[in-house]
Amino acid sequence: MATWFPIAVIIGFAAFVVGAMVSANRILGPRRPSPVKGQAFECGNPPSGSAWARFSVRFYLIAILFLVFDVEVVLLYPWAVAIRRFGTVGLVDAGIFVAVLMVALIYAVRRGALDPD
Amino acid sequence: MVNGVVVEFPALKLMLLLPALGVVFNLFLGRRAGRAIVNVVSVAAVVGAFLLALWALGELLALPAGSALKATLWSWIYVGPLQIDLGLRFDALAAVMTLVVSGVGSIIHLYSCGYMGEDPDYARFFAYMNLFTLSMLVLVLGNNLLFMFIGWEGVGLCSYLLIAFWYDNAQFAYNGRKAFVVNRIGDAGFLLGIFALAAAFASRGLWTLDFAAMREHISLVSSAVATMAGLLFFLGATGKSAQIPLYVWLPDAMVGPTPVSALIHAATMVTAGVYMVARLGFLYQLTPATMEVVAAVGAITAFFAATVALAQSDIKRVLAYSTISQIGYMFLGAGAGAFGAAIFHIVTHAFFKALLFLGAGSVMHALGGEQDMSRMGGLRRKLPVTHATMLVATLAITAVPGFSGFFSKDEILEAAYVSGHYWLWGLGVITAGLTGLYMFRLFFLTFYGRSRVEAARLPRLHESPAVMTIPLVILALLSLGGGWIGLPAGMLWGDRIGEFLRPVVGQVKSVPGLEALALSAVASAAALSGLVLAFVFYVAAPGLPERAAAWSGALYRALREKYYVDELYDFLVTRPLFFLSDVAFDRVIDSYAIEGLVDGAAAAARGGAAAIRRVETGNVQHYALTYLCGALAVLAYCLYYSMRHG
Amino acid sequence: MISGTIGAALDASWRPVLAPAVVAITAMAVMLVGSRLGEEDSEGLGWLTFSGLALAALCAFAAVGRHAPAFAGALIVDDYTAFFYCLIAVCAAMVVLLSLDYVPALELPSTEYYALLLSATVGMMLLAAAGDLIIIFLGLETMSISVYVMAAIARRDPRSSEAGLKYFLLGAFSTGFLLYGIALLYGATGSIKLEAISRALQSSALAASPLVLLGLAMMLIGFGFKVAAVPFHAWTPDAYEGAPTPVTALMAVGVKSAAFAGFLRLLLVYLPALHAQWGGALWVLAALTMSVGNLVALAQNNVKRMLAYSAIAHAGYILVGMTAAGGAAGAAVLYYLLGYAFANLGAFAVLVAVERVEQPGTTLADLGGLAKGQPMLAAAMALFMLSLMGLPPLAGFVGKFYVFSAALQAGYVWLVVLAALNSVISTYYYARVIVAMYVNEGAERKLRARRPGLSVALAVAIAATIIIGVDPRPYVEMAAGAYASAAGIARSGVRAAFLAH
Amino acid sequence: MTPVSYYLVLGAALFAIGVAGVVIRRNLIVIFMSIEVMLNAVNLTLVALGRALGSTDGQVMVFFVMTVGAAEAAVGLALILAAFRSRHTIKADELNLMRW
Repeated sequence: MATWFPIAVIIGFAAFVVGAMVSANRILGPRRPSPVKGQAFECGNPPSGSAWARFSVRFYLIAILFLVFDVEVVLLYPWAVAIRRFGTVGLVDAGIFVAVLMVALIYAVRRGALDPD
Repeated sequence: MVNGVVVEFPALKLMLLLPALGVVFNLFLGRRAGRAIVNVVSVAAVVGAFLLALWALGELLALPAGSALKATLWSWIYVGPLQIDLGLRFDALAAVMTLVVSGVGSIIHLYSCGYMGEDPDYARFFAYMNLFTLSMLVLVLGNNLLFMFIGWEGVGLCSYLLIAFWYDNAQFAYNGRKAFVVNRIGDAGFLLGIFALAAAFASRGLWTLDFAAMREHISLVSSAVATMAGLLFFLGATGKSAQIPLYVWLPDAMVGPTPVSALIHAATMVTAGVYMVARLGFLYQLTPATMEVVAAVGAITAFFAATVALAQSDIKRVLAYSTISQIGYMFLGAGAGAFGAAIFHIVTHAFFKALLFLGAGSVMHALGGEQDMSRMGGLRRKLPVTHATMLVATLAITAVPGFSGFFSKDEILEAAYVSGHYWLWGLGVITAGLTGLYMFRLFFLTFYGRSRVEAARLPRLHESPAVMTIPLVILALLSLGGGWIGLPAGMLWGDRIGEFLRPVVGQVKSVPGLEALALSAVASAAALSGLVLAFVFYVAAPGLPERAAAWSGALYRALREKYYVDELYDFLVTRPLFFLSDVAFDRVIDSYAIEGLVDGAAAAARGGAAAIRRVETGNVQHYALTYLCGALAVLAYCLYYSMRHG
Repeated sequence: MISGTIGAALDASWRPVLAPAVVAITAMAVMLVGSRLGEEDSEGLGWLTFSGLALAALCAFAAVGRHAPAFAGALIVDDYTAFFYCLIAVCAAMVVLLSLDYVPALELPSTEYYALLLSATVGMMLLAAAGDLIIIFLGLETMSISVYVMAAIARRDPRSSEAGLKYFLLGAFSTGFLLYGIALLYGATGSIKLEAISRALQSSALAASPLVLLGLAMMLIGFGFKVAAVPFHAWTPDAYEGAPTPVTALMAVGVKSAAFAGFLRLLLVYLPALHAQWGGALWVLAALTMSVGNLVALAQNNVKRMLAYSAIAHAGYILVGMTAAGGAAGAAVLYYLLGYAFANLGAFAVLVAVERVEQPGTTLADLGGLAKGQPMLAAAMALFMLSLMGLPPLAGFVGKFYVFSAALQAGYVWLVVLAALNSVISTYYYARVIVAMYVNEGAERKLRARRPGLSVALAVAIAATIIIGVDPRPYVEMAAGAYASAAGIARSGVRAAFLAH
Repeated sequence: MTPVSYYLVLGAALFAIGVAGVVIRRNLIVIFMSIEVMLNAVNLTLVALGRALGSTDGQVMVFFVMTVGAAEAAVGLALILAAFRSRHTIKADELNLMRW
């Protein structure tokens, strides 16, 4: 236990220093906000445009599709673990599940969600 | 109780079917069929119902006293062991009402053919009128409370639609709202009364809402429940029959077409409350206290409405208040135990009040829709038939001996006196005097004196066509002779209608002949003095009313403004309800209160435009916060529960 | 050999889910066909959807007459399930009829629209058949997620996307509560099967445990959102107003029926042991829901928004029935839902017919003079309003009568008095619609040419509203039978409590 | 071994944080993330309870919650995107076309 004590002291001291510096800044520093100070820092240039840069919606679409299909596959893991216990019926059931996912995939492809630009 | 028999009589169904067919035809084919065919179909439907009613009456009279005819449409609702059939029952009480509804209804339908002669929307009008007749027949023929309630709601709906027929929007927005709110309060009373009565019977193992069965087993109901149920039903009756405190809608209803006022707001629907009380007479007789309430409300309403009628200048409004007053008489009779007399007064009142309205309609028709009596006068030569028939009606409502109103009103007042309600009897007698005064005021202002008709309208003044005057004449004959079916007991053929109704509504005590004569004499004297006073005021010395009004000052103003009751109700009931809806729930709770919670009291206090801008809702987070508050409340409840019971 | 096994498996386990399976397969078919066809043939897709739903309604009868758990208790198959399968399929089919000319008129993406409609229907059916907590959750979410998107599907109308987003945010929020309730209930009783939970709660010690209470409360909150009970109702008006009208109809009728199906089964059938706990909370919810719904509805000028508050108020009446609990109440609620569904579908059908393409959303002023220009439409709308108002002898009145009598029999006198007063208030705003149509003047309006589908939907709604009310006996028997089957009590048991013999 | 109640308390705290986030934060994306926090709080609770009870039902449930959560995320982000496109804002309090 004793060996841990210095470390605790150091952690405590570090926390104190950080806390003191942050709060000293708050207490001592003058705060006169102005629009210029509020601007985003762009290496001295006036910032132009919104911080909300426009990405192509395609990125978003593919990300969403990935997310959904990825997570659906989660449901196959428990089945895979117990595959022998479920036998044929389980195989059929899993086949149906995958078939349903396939329908979604076909739909996505036909709608052009996966087309490269 | 007299032992009658109950006989199956399927033609009763036909009585409902005819107006129903009329509704369907007028609603869907009416416009294509053209005016003539619509007129024939709608009148024929009601006349057919009337003929069927006569046939049924013949059958009924052939059976021993206390019998009834019945027919079952189908079984409707089952709750527990409770089975409710849509069944019809034609006993003496229903017979009288059916004849009045279909008989007077036929005459008014006929009159409407002339009155609505120029209206482009005639098919819709007659569809509503037939629907009304149908509902009214259901109301009086229904053999159980729930079926009666169907009719009750149906007549209310038709009344609403027909009042609205000629409204312009702004007026409707206000008056329609009032009529509706007031009537629904009454309906809630009726419905709760049904629940109370059904529950009371059910708790004693009897599952029924059938009138005959309830009547037979009424002793199962404790007097406390009977009082409560009786008062609830009476609340319903005050709504439909325009009694204190729910009378305010009736005068406003007068903007509807005049035949509507005659049929619905004079002859039939507004008397439904009296019919209901008479039908449930067995319930009311259990509890003297309820009877006292009925009698007192009736007498006070009669007096109150008569005083208001004195100062109105709109001809239809005078008639509306007079209707309220006359129905007050009916409730006085019912409260005094004389249900038969109340029903008798319904009959005679249907005759003379329908006539008065139709006569007023004829005057308005001649004057291009003028309703203000200060712009009438001297019309007796231009409108001879209207004048003569109106005179009969006015004499009848004033209860001049020999006219129909005399016999029925006399019976009511006698019953009030005999049952020991001396104060109410006194009030009734005074009201009889007031009745003479305000009715002859109306009559003289309209037909006598200097003509105050606008010059532009004079050349076109004409008597109404025959299709309108013939109904007037028929009704005048009925107003003249209709009372003779209920002569005082022992005179000539005696009280025929009373005897006919007795097995259903029960017997009342009567007084020895001489005393009865004295009572009649007092009432008649009061009525006649009202008549004479009106003559002095409005014919002999026309300057007098002005001076009297000036002299009485505030009282006159109060009368003219109907004691400011409308304003009071608006302030007390209608506005708070809408304020609650509009402001409290919608704006404040949904936004303001939550806004305050979110941003603290400071934001709320900022006031002014900023506050209004900030009091925006539709903010999804406010919704989430409402949700959270609800969730916390439910959790708190569960915590509380587990602490109490855990 | 293999085919035999599969055949047996099909017979044993597929029969109960035949109806939702048919709907799901139709959904996939719509996705495949629709993505191939493009947008021109939206009506063909509509009829494909319709026939799938009609087939599903027929398949619902495959579940009648048995009371058996299926898929190891995940689903329960009985008359109750069949009743709701059928009701939901019919509602969805009616919504398709409303959509047939609405979807092309608003240029909604028809493939997605119909596919989502079908997947929402699958969710509703699963919710009605749910036998364990997982299926409750899955059914609810399948339904909800589909409806979120449907509400927002009119991309050109900013109100539509706002409606969808609001509905989604609050819906997901409430899902959190429901799920937490599920977790707690599972933790307390050690099972996710409703049957087992019900058995475990027979012991009074467990029934009083705070974990159970908290779980119950959270589930009340979650379901309270779905049935739009006050104070969990705030999303309703916005979502109803902004969504395309047929979607609003689906929300008001399908979502609500399904949510009540699950809620009713959970509370009345499986948690009657906790009635002392949830009865009080439900009492307050019912009272609040009726009163707020009706009062706020008074001030609405937008008809869809008014119908939203009306739907809240009706949820209140149904909650009155649920508060009463017991066989009579269960049957009454089922009957009520039946009458409510058709009157509402009809009302929305009229709105669809009246709505203008360029400016969706109908105010009372827009209905002005409808009686002159379109007497049939106006008469139909009046009929639906009268039924919702509870005017005898229409379905709405009989339903209220049953629900209120059940509550009275259970001794909830004051709640019934409040309900009666509320139905008095409600007449006012329904009457305003009638007045607007019959009394007020309105500019002559050119309506879209009405396709036969919408007329059929209207005719069905009219007929159902009248027939179910005028001759309620067969439908009441159906409702009583369905509830009895779910509650596992002898059919005659509920009959005795409810029906005369 | 850590007692199950620790996990339950942690789950409850996370849930509360999520709820607070939904009510307080104005950015729609953050609101949505808060909802995800709520769901994951429940997941934690479910896993802990499942382990404590020795049944797999809890874990199975978590699988479903995750998949449904993913679907919800997809739909939610799409809806936020759609709203942003038509209104150019992702502030919750600026979505107020419909009210009263």
